[in-house]
Amino acid sequence: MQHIKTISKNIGLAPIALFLATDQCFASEAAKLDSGDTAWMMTSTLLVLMMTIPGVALFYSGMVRKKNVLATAMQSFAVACVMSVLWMIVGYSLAFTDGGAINFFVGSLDKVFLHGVGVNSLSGTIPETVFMTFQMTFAIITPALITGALADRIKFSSLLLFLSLWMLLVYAPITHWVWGGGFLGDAGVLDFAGGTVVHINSGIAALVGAMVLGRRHGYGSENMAPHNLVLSLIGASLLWVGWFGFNAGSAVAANGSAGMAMAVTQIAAAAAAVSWMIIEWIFRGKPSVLGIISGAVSGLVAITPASGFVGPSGALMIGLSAGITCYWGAVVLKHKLGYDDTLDVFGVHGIGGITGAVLTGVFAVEAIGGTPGLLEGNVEQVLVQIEGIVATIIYCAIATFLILKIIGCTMGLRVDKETEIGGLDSNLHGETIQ
Amino acid sequence: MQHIKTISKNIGLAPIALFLATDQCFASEAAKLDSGDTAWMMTSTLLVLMMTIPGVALFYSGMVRKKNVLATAMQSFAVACVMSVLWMIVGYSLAFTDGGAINFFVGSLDKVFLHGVGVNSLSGTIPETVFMTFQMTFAIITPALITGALADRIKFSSLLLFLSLWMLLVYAPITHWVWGGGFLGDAGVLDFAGGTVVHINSGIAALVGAMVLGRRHGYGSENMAPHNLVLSLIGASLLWVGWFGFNAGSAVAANGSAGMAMAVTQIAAAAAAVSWMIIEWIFRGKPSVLGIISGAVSGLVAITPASGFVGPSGALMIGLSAGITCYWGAVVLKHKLGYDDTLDVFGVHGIGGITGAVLTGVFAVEAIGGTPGLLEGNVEQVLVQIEGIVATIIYCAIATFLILKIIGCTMGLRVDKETEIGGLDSNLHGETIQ
Amino acid sequence: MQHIKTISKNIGLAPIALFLATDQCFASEAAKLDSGDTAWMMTSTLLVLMMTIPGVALFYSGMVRKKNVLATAMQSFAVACVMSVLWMIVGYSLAFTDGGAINFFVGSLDKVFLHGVGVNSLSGTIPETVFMTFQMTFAIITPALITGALADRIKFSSLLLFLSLWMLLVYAPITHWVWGGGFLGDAGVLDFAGGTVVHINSGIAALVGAMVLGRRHGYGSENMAPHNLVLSLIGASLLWVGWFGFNAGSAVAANGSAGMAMAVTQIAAAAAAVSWMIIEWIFRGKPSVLGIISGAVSGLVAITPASGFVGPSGALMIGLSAGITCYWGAVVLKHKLGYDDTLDVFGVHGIGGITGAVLTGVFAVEAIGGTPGLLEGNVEQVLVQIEGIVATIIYCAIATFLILKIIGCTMGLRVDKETEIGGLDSNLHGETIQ
Amino acid sequence: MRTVMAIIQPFKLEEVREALTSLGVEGMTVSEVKGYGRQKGQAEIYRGAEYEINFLPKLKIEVAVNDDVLDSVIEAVSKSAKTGKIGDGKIFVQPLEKAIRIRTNETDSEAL
Amino acid sequence: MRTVMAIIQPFKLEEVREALTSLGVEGMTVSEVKGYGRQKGQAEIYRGAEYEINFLPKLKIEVAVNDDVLDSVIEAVSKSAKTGKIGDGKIFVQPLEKAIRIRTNETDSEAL
Amino acid sequence: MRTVMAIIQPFKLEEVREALTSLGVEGMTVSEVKGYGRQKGQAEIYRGAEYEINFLPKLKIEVAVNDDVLDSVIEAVSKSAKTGKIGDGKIFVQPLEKAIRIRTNETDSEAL
Ligand SMILES: Nc1ncnc2c1ncn2[C@@H]1O[C@H](COP(=O)(O)OP(=O)(O)O)[C@@H](O)[C@H]1O
Ligand SMILES: Nc1ncnc2c1ncn2[C@@H]1O[C@H](COP(=O)(O)OP(=O)(O)O)[C@@H](O)[C@H]1O
Ligand SMILES: Nc1ncnc2c1ncn2[C@@H]1O[C@H](COP(=O)(O)OP(=O)(O)O)[C@@H](O)[C@H]1O
Repeated sequence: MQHIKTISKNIGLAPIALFLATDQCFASEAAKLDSGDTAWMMTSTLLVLMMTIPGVALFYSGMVRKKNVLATAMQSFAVACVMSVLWMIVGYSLAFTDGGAINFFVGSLDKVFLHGVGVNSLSGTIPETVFMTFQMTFAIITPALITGALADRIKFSSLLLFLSLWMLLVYAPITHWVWGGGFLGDAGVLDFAGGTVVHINSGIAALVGAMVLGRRHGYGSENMAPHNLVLSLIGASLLWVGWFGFNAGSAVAANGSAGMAMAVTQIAAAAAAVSWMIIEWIFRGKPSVLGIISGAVSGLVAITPASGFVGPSGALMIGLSAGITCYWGAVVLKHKLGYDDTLDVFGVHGIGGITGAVLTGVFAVEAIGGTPGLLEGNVEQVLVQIEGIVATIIYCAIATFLILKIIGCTMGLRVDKETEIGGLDSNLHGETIQ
Repeated sequence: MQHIKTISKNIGLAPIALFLATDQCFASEAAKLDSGDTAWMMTSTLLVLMMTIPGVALFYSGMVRKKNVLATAMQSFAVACVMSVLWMIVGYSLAFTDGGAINFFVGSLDKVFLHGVGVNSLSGTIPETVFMTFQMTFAIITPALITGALADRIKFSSLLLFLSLWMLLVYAPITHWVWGGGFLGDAGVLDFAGGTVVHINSGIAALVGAMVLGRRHGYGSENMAPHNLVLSLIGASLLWVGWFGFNAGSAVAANGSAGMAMAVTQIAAAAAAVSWMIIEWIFRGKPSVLGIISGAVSGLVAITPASGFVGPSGALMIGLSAGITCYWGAVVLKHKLGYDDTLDVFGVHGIGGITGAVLTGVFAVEAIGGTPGLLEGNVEQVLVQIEGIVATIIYCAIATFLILKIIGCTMGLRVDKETEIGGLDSNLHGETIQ
Repeated sequence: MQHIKTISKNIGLAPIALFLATDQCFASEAAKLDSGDTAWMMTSTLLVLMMTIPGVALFYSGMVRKKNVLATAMQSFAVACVMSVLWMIVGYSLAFTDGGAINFFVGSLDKVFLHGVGVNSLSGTIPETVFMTFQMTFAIITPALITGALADRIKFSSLLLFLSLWMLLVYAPITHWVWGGGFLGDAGVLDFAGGTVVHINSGIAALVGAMVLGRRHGYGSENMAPHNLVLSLIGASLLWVGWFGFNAGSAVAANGSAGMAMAVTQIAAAAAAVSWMIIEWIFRGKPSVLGIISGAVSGLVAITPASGFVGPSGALMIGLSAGITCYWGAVVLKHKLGYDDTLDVFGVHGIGGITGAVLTGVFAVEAIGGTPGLLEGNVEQVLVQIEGIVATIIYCAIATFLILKIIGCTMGLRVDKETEIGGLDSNLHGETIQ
Repeated sequence: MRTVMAIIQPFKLEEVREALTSLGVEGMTVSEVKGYGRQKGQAEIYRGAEYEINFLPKLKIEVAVNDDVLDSVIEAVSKSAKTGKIGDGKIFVQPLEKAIRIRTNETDSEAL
Repeated sequence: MRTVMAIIQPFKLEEVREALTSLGVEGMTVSEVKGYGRQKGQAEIYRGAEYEINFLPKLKIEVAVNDDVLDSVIEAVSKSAKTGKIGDGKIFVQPLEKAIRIRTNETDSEAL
Repeated sequence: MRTVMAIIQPFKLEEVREALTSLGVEGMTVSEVKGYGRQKGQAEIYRGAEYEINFLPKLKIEVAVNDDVLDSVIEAVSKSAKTGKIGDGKIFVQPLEKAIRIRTNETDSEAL
């Protein structure tokens, strides 16, 4: 997604916001469709969709108890459907058009209902339809990730309303900040594929959500161990496989940058899985499936912002670190602070996203992504990265809190106790698994 | 698959039937391999295979009772294997060669055993081997879809024989009619990716099959609710993801047309899922997993013929409509008419296919696919679409009925009552799930 | 992977080992990135990763008893992580650099930690990062396959150590022999995608492992039937779908050779599944899910070395043969010889790999892959193929045996009896499925 | 009072339940069990090896009844569960000393 | 000695277990069962057709006890399992003639 | 007649079944249960939190027998199920008043 940068570098164009707004008016030299890039970006798009359905749906539903399996899977699936419609209607326009006077913050309504996105509109070397759909899949997975923190107790109707508002009021603006022409992109924040936009964002929303919602009944005393980690392992595997679309797809081309993004993604994921496994082996006495898959996802999260900027060795370090910080987030920090983040969305995506955003500033290699990092003497980049983190945390936390409180006061957020104990599957959806 | 049209438009060639028959004889200017198109079409091919195994296999086997899970999954898998072999031997030749005097109806035997399909044969800008395999995956999924109507009671041997004959005698000719140079393509029927060829066709065959076979024991009194909808949700998700290969792959290139097909596919699927969910929420009181995934598939079915011809707003309307008509087909119509279409193949693929075929004629946009629809003043297109629907229904219904009756009279169609009650898994395959 | 050959043919370059070693020093005419080839190779890379996670993980974990499900899935997942790290650190360098004086046997340490693999390094027409990651996925799946023979009784720690050593000491050298500039490639052994390197290699290691480890408690008396073949069917399907990346990806381009590899892969897999199903129907009385999926994998294994060299009819013959030989391997031979190869890794991958390697020499078509086979009068090719088989078997068997014995004498290989009877899931990983 | 415990073929449950409710029996408890007896399962063949299936799936029904309806309950179960083939199952009658309805603390015949 | 068999709501297990252990009962055996009774399940609607759910998930607890604690055990179960809503379940008491601890061959009250 | 109900370790089933058949006992019914007793499960650790596992998987075997073989049945079960470790389980003997074979209506000892 760092194509603002890459495109700028290659063809000297103004930020993509402007670019997109004008690409239908004149056929610039640069704007020629490349079938290889298009093939890769269509593939990347469907990979990122696969990350949510069935990826996140399985990753999460395998971790809950048997009475909430279908409800949990349904949340991801329904979120995918609702966000697609909203993105087509207004989300894409808010994130990826020029907002004029308020462009530092959000785009305009110029492309509501995809107005003007035609069969020949290009976005760089690929059809704009593909770019729009690729971005749609990001607007799907980010809210879908949040559901993990609210699992086992949120009302389905409230969840859909919450995440719809959240996508439009939190996700779309922050995307605009970083990739759509807004102030964080201008400030030079490096976020190749969404460490800030997707992971810190969803992680913070998850933390706020878990705290506003309160703990599950029986939390701390009842055994709430995952009912079937085979499902979660399938989910984690599809997340991993799909993440190549996420990261290498964010090059918006099938080129050397995409190739390096793919390699570092693989290395970081594997390294984080190994480091989590080892720590768990030491402290818990046994390596677990839950542990190794959580580790892999941690590595994938942490390499996300870095994937176009670092090399293999940086990726190895980022991965090893993320396995440790996220283990600490999910296993130590959570118990210390006492909130009930059901499936550790904050522990993995929040902590992992922050780890990755900071380390991108440390390990960035000029020869790879055009920007040097701390290790190459560019101290400032780390500060810019922290600026991006802090801005996102503040805005996301406040906005999420307000949306949840408003819904909580009107239609309510939690199911009643009997529904929670009896299980969401039969009570909310009238279905159970056998 | 509307590549006849697209290719014609781009390079002014005669229909592909002729094109394919001659492409090895002279190297035309146009016939140059494009690596990007080839990359996308190989990807599309494996995606459509993935739609059947494990897609349809899971979608269906999650919906049956625990005693028939393996048998149901096995049906899709075995169909995939048998159809591949038959397609290679004779199916491809029947569908995609020039049939001479009977070309309006079916092709010839010129390419049996893929005779003449060499490593350098091209089909447009891609290797003919890829085009042949891409088409093979369509010849796999269409019969596999039919199995859903016959589930829980058909003999495995009879099923394989029935679908083998059906693929050669019904699917191959109808494919030829629309894409191979036959009379429906000539008549101007719009079917980008197989609304008629795949979905109406399989839906009608399913309806006939369900009626010939009769209802399951206990139908209407016993609770036959799905045993594990997580499997079906994985299946539906993989169908969705794979459908980009189906629809955007039918552009037979990685271009703007493919990109638009991808975008409208995503929009229609999501819209149909949302509309089914809302209706069910209203009428049943609870939104279900079975409902939302059925809705998504309905939207995918309905956008199939339209995917190269309509824009985002048309896709939104087609999706919303399909969610409603297919809900009606699966939930209302079936009970009114009293047939036992086990997994609602007719309700979703038949009704959805008809909805999509008609609405393609309504929402087609000239600027996108070259043909205007009703909304752009081309009243006639709707009539042409209906011609395609009616021809398919009549031929498919009669031929399917005859094949089934002949098998029924000779080797029998249904398992005996004890096998049906005891379950197909242990009785037909000697295996059970724990 | 026969890109040595293909590239040589196209651009007249020396073997890729040399090519890779120098491609950063001068920009040769030929060394231009092709976006379509790159798109396809990135797709292929993630497909081959998907073959292991979740492919092999599910294929295997569905076949074991309920008490060992998670442990089995975890083995594949952990192997994927550990091998990735090792490949990045040293494996790639050992396999794909010029080893100087010992180049016939193994490469050098020139590229440890991927030293020198930059964002602009090319390997043919694709980034070297992509080639390296593609090869990494082969170095993942090969050890992962071996786990199937050791399932239900090996210690997790010993397994990881064994496979780490095995990958570095057995897999990397043999890969170098065939594709990295070593003696088997020089001798003219045809192995397009890894019939020898991956399948014979893992099959022999599996056989040795099963014999060194000894039989499971209760083997032969207790019913050890698969607990849930739906998982295995998903796994087999994803293996099949991913195998297009494996075979057509081994063309290292999106071209006619890749297209033909795709077609023959599909045909052979389907044919082998059908032939296994028929034999089982005859001898066991019922066709089983376990049978048909084993058959499909057999066909995929056997076509692997042949996929760039044979045509559709050759593929049909190879598939039909592999279904028979592997059935015999898994069902007859194993019982005769009495070893306990838990999930028939030798029966399917060993026997299937040998079948394929020999038949490649029989059915190779000069017009397709540049080398004629026995049927075209080239008797010698079969002998060359057998040379490759024998060399691999001897080296792999001895080295595997030694590694296992050393581990067995130091840290031990098997869990204790109580752990084995109680199940690996709870005892080794502290988790169970419900 | 007596406890009637019946081991039946799984697919007979609905018939047995209907036979019992038509007698006015308003409660029963059912569990899934595995039965070993004269009826032998089909041998399972897996990868060429054959395994005897000794334990077959059955349902166990437990009904607490008053002594006056005991005989008619036995007869009802017996008739409705019968197929005449080996493996139909058994009915066992055991003494029951006390029954309590948890919700109301009613005891004995009022609790049934 | 007596066998106390209680059919309870699944989510009451922990409370019942605690009530029993606080009485000094150190062992019990629990099984998952389906109960038919006055409590009716929500009708399940599937593809527009409605099915009555007759059998609801319950747990069966079996505890072998000495006669001297029988009454307090009954009371403990009864109190801890009660919600006051239909479907709370039943307690059945049956005679127990002999109990043996397999490990030690201890019998009767020493075996409990 | 008596009903012998034994709670055993799951992996002992085959041994117990063989011991019983060698006595001529031709039928039995087995269910999966969870046992609470002196034997404690390993604590499960999940995401850093530790949970005690109170209920462990056991099998319950029910065999209806004639009084003359009662003692040998008890002994057979007791011997074959023993490992000598905590958690081996219990044997409970209850009176059985009547037994009926559904298929034939044979009663009592003929029904066993
Ligand atoms: N002595 C017994 N004690 C307990 N259960 C028994 C006994 N004998 C048979 N059963 C149960 O009854 C079922 C049916 O018995 P079986 O001998 O197979 O057929 P039938 O009842 O027709 O003689 C068995 O599967 C088992 O569950
Ligand atoms: N006569 C009976 N014999 C055996 N079990 C019974 C009997 N009556 C009820 N039960 C069990 O008790 C449970 C609760 O009974 P129900 O009538 O629903 O509510 P309540 O106990 O509040 O009257 C039932 O689900 C069933 O498992
Ligand atoms: N009083 C009891 N009533 C019913 N079942 C019991 C009782 N005590 C023990 N059990 C069953 O016996 C099993 C073994 O008991 P436990 O105390 O763990 O070991 P041991 O039998 O060696 O003393 C328990 O898991 C439980 O199922």
